[in-house]
Amino acid sequence: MKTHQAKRVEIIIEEPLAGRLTDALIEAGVTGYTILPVKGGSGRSGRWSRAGQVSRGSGMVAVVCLIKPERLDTLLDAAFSVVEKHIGVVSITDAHVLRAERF
Amino acid sequence: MKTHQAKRVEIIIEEPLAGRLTDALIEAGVTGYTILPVKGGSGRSGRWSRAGQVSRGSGMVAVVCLIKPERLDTLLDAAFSVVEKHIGVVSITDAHVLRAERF
Amino acid sequence: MKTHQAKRVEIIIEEPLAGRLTDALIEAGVTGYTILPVKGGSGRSGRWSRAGQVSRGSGMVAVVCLIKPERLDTLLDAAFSVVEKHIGVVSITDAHVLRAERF
Amino acid sequence: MADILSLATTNLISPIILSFVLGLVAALARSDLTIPEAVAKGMSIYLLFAIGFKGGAGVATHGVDATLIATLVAALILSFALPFIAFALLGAMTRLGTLDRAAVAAHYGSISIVTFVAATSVLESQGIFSEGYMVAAAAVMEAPAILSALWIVARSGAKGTGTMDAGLYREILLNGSIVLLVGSFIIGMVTGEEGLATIAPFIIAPFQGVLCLFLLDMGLVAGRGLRETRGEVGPGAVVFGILMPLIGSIFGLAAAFLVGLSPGGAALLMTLSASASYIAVPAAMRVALPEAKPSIYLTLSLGVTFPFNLAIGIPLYTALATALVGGAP
Amino acid sequence: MADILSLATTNLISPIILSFVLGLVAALARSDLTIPEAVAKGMSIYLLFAIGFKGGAGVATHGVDATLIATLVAALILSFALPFIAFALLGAMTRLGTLDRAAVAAHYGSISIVTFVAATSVLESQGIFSEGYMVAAAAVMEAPAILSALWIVARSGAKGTGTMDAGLYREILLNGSIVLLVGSFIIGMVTGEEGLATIAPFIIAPFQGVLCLFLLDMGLVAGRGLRETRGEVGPGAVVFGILMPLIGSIFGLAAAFLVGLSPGGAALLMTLSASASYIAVPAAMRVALPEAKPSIYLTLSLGVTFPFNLAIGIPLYTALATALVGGAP
Amino acid sequence: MADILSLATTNLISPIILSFVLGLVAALARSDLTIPEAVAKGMSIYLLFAIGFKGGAGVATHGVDATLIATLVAALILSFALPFIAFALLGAMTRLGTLDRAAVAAHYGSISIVTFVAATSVLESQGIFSEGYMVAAAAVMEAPAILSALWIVARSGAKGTGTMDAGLYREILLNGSIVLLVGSFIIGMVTGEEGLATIAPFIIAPFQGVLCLFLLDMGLVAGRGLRETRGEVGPGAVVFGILMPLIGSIFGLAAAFLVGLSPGGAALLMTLSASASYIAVPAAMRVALPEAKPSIYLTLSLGVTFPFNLAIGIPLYTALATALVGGAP
Ligand SMILES: Nc1ncnc2c1ncn2[C@@H]1O[C@H](COP(=O)(O)O)[C@@H](O)[C@H]1O
Ligand SMILES: Nc1ncnc2c1ncn2[C@@H]1O[C@H](COP(=O)(O)O)[C@@H](O)[C@H]1O
Ligand SMILES: Nc1ncnc2c1ncn2[C@@H]1O[C@H](COP(=O)(O)O)[C@@H](O)[C@H]1O
Ligand code: NA
Ligand code: NA
Ligand code: NA
Repeated sequence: MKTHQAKRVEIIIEEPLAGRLTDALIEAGVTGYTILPVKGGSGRSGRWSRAGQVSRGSGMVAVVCLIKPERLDTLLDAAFSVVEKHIGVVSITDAHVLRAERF
Repeated sequence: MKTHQAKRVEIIIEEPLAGRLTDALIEAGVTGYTILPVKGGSGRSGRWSRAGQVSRGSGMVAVVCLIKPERLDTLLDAAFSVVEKHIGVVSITDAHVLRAERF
Repeated sequence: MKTHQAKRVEIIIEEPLAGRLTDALIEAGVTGYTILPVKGGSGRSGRWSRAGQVSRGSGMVAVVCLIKPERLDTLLDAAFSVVEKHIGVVSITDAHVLRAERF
Repeated sequence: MADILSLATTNLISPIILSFVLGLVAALARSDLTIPEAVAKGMSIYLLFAIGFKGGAGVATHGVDATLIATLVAALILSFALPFIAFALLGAMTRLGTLDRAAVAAHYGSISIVTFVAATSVLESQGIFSEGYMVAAAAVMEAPAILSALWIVARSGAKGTGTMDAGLYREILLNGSIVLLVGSFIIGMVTGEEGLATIAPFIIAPFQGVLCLFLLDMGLVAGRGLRETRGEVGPGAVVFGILMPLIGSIFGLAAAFLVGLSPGGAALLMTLSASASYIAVPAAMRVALPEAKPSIYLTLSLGVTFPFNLAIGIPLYTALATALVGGAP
Repeated sequence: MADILSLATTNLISPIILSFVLGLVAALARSDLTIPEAVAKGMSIYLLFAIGFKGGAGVATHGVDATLIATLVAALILSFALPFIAFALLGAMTRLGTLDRAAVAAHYGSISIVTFVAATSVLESQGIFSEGYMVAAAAVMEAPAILSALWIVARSGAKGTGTMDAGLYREILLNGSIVLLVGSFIIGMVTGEEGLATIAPFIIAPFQGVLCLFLLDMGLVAGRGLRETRGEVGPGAVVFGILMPLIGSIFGLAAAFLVGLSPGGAALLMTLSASASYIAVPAAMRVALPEAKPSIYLTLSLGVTFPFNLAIGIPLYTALATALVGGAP
Repeated sequence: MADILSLATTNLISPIILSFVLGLVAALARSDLTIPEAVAKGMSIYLLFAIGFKGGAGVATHGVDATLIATLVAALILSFALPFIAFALLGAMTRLGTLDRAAVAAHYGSISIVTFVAATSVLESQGIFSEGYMVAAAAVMEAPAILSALWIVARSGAKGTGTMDAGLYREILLNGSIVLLVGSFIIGMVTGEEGLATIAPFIIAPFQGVLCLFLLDMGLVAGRGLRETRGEVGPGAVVFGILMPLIGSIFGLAAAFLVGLSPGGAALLMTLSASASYIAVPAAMRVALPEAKPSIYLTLSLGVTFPFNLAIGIPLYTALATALVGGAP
């Protein structure tokens, strides 16, 4: 089956900022993204878990975005502008996709 | 630690079709898969979120499948037959796995 | 935007063991990880789903860990010591990250 | 007429309706108020279980009416027939393609259980009797409309007829809400008054309150849906979303008349015919008619017809049924 | 005997049992009906909190019986001892390996709190008194069986003895359901009748109804489990799943007799001894005996013994206890 | 004084407080007891809806007092003003940086709705009247403190002033809990006694019980938070977490006096002033002051001030208010 080069960008970011991040992604010309829930984690700012939490304040989500390789830099700039001062992790992986016209 | 080449296939697909997809994967000889929940996303068919939803109709899941590289084509054919007319995104990444006998 | 080489390790493991795994990771010098919920899956030990489950006994989680490439082996050893006799899948992907100082 | 208006007004300022409005307004104002998916599903399971059980216990108390079978047959026919009317009407009133028209038609032939629940609440608050087995009629009406819609598509020869596989039939017929409704109806029938007494503090006392929170959630979901729908639903379609329930309700009224239902039963059959699915049918459409646009059928069903029925339809149907379907309960 | 039968029949057509049957049937018919995990967990927290609190308030009202300590000690011994019987029985009746037998044995030494809850409901509906501190006995019986099973494995020298680390001891003893049960028991004891009065509309009135939905969920989970188990559980094991609770209940009866429990208390101790864990022990087994197959112990506990106890065991134990353990409460 | 002590003691052994303690102890002992996020959120939605509705229905019954507007204005001023006091106090008592001090100050100017709910429960249990519109005062006090804190930061010229964009204003003002509280308050006011009667079995009868489980969850979250905080909160900050509510409550008392609230209303305004946010403000801080450390403000708000208010503050404020704010209701 024919596949096409793409980049898979995964941004783990605080939930209260997710809306700002996705708005920035859309503005940067991203055609789609998917948000996965996160149960908990650990980093320099300590360990956390969503269990029993009522506030949106504590907790993160994972935003996954598949894009054409040539759009990567625009996306990263957009993402970085939001993530910069905030807690968050951005990773990029080489990927292949079916149906390239979608990305 | 010794690792083995593998492919990581991630299929983001509408929840009502997840059962058909995994049946097709199993039929195609896949030995295992994992289904992750999805909170929301955006694509050509607009933005959506699972928040407050009662119907299984709206919403997607992510199916992650690790396989031996030589099985990739069979898997993609199987996945494509289900995803084809439907909303869904298929991506493939090169990966390494521990305990190759499992895949 | 400048990115840095990293490894993305994804460990799908039974929930009752997640605490032991993350303790082992921290001990192995990992600076952070993120835990994603899992809805269901299938493997050699059959098909399962979290739907309606009360017990923590059945069900898995996905632990995602981004690390500097040179730390991979220590991490895999730590992970393997926990996963060894248990149900679980470990995969490694080449990745790039922003803000390398975090990993 | 004055009666209908006063009924409508009382209805409009009920906690139930106002909760829906609150959700709608919050979503349109882009508040971050949300009810977790699991809680929303939990509430819908509660409502289905409670309404099914109460219906069954009602049948156990009042005995199985001679009209039970006739009502179920009428319900079956209504659900099969209404999609054809809806499909034709959409052809006349909108420019939607065959697939979208068929998908919308399936929704209007099927039913919305929460609209039904709201109607039973209105009847109860007015002390109007209704047959317990109307719950069974609701269950019967969930699925047939889907088959009619798929038949319409197959006949039209439209491409993309989806995969009408055996799995889909099972999914449609053994869909969670049908199974829960029918199951709890049978449990209510078997355990009767005595069973009801055991769990009444759970399924009767807090029912109205749970319904409020559930409608708050539906308002939120409907409001978010309306915000995301950017002009895909034209004015013709919106008018359809109001006209079709009225037409449906007339067919429901006629059927109730033929079958010999009580005024309350007639009001419920009108409500069922007038309501449009938003749980079971959308999921079936994603599998069977994937090319049909969810933004169209969900907006019409949840954003137009549901609030119309809630605010105006139910009091109207109740008033018509009690006025026209004479006779003491 | 006629008594037992009539009791069993009344029991069989209670909303609780029928809800379990509904779930089982729905799952076996492959309906997509599911209760969200969060809702199921929420219900189990509610049930544990309510049953613990009521037990504690009962103790506050009736005073601490002289038999309290004796009962807890008896419970402890039962939980430690029953796994040995179960392990031996499995050796005689099945071809399961050491690890699987030990894991199953741990489940049968421990208890199923929802079986206990169902038994208290039956007692209440029949107006039979039972000691409030039976809840504490339930909590006491959760963990010791696990230690017995691990000891059996260690002694047998089977490989894969898992990691019996310090963490595991803490996990077993401070497991959520034990902590919640004991904690709410103490709160109930401290706040007494007055505290109970404040929250009775929450923990007493809707209790039976929540139990119905919880059993619906257990039916769904059990049914799905049975469907996935492809013949790993042979007929010998199934017979064990029915024989073992009977044996356990006899030990429970003897202990109740020795300790001097009321008939109701005896019925509950029999039920505890007869029931098999499906929440705490499975999680512990995944850590301590990872090579033991969940499909075996879960199928037996949830798919065989739980429904057996629910439908036949509880009325049987109640009838035996009231017949044999004479004396006014 | 003896009065306060006896009140405090009764309060301390209420199911509500003990549930919180149970959660705290379970978390500190590292039990795996957890309440699912969705269930916790569902309970908080229930509490907000119920308290708002009851407040609104109370206003509908007792009529709109002349003091309503004055109370809301007083609440507004308190919420704007208290952060300045908190900020100065933190400067004197701790070595925290500007950003952390400002973030903490925002929490103490805002309110904790569950503390408010607990206070209304205490008042109700003692038969003390309070104005229904105190709920509206609570809603009014949620947001202004955030603006004060951001203004303090902006003035101080501290780097990292975050993105105080238009989106943030909307998020703060249309934050889910404010919208739900105000919305249900209005629904309660519009539907009045009659509306309340319909849903009382849902929002009144089980209220105390749900509050227990919610406080159990808060205890768990607070306990886990305390465990993760490794010494970032020094003794000075802890003392602040006890002193600040006392200071806040005095301002609240003065305002209640000026406005002419009833003793019960005064106790509630004191409680609001004394309480610290842990839902709305933390989320806003993550966006607006990302460099401020959550471990500091969450530990103080949830781990120190919340339990202090629950155990000691509320009975104290109630005793003071009833002693000092004379006059029959
Ligand atoms: N190396 C990492 N790999 C995966 N997730 C991470 C990593 N570092 C941080 N995270 C996630 O990002 C959150 C915040 O990280 P931090 O800013 O380091 O406290 C953590 O709680 C994790 O969920
Ligand atoms: N480029 C993408 N990257 C990640 N997820 C995507 C992407 N495009 C679409 N999706 C996901 O697939 C869903 C349907 O996409 P679409 O068919 O384009 O509307 C979206 O709502 C997203 O959850
Ligand atoms: N090849 C695979 N790809 C993705 N997930 C897998 C794979 N194999 C197993 N898993 C996950 O690991 C769980 C246990 O696998 P197993 O030990 O093979 O039964 C499965 O239920 C899946 O969630
Ligand atoms: Na209809
Ligand atoms: Na047992
Ligand atoms: Na305050």
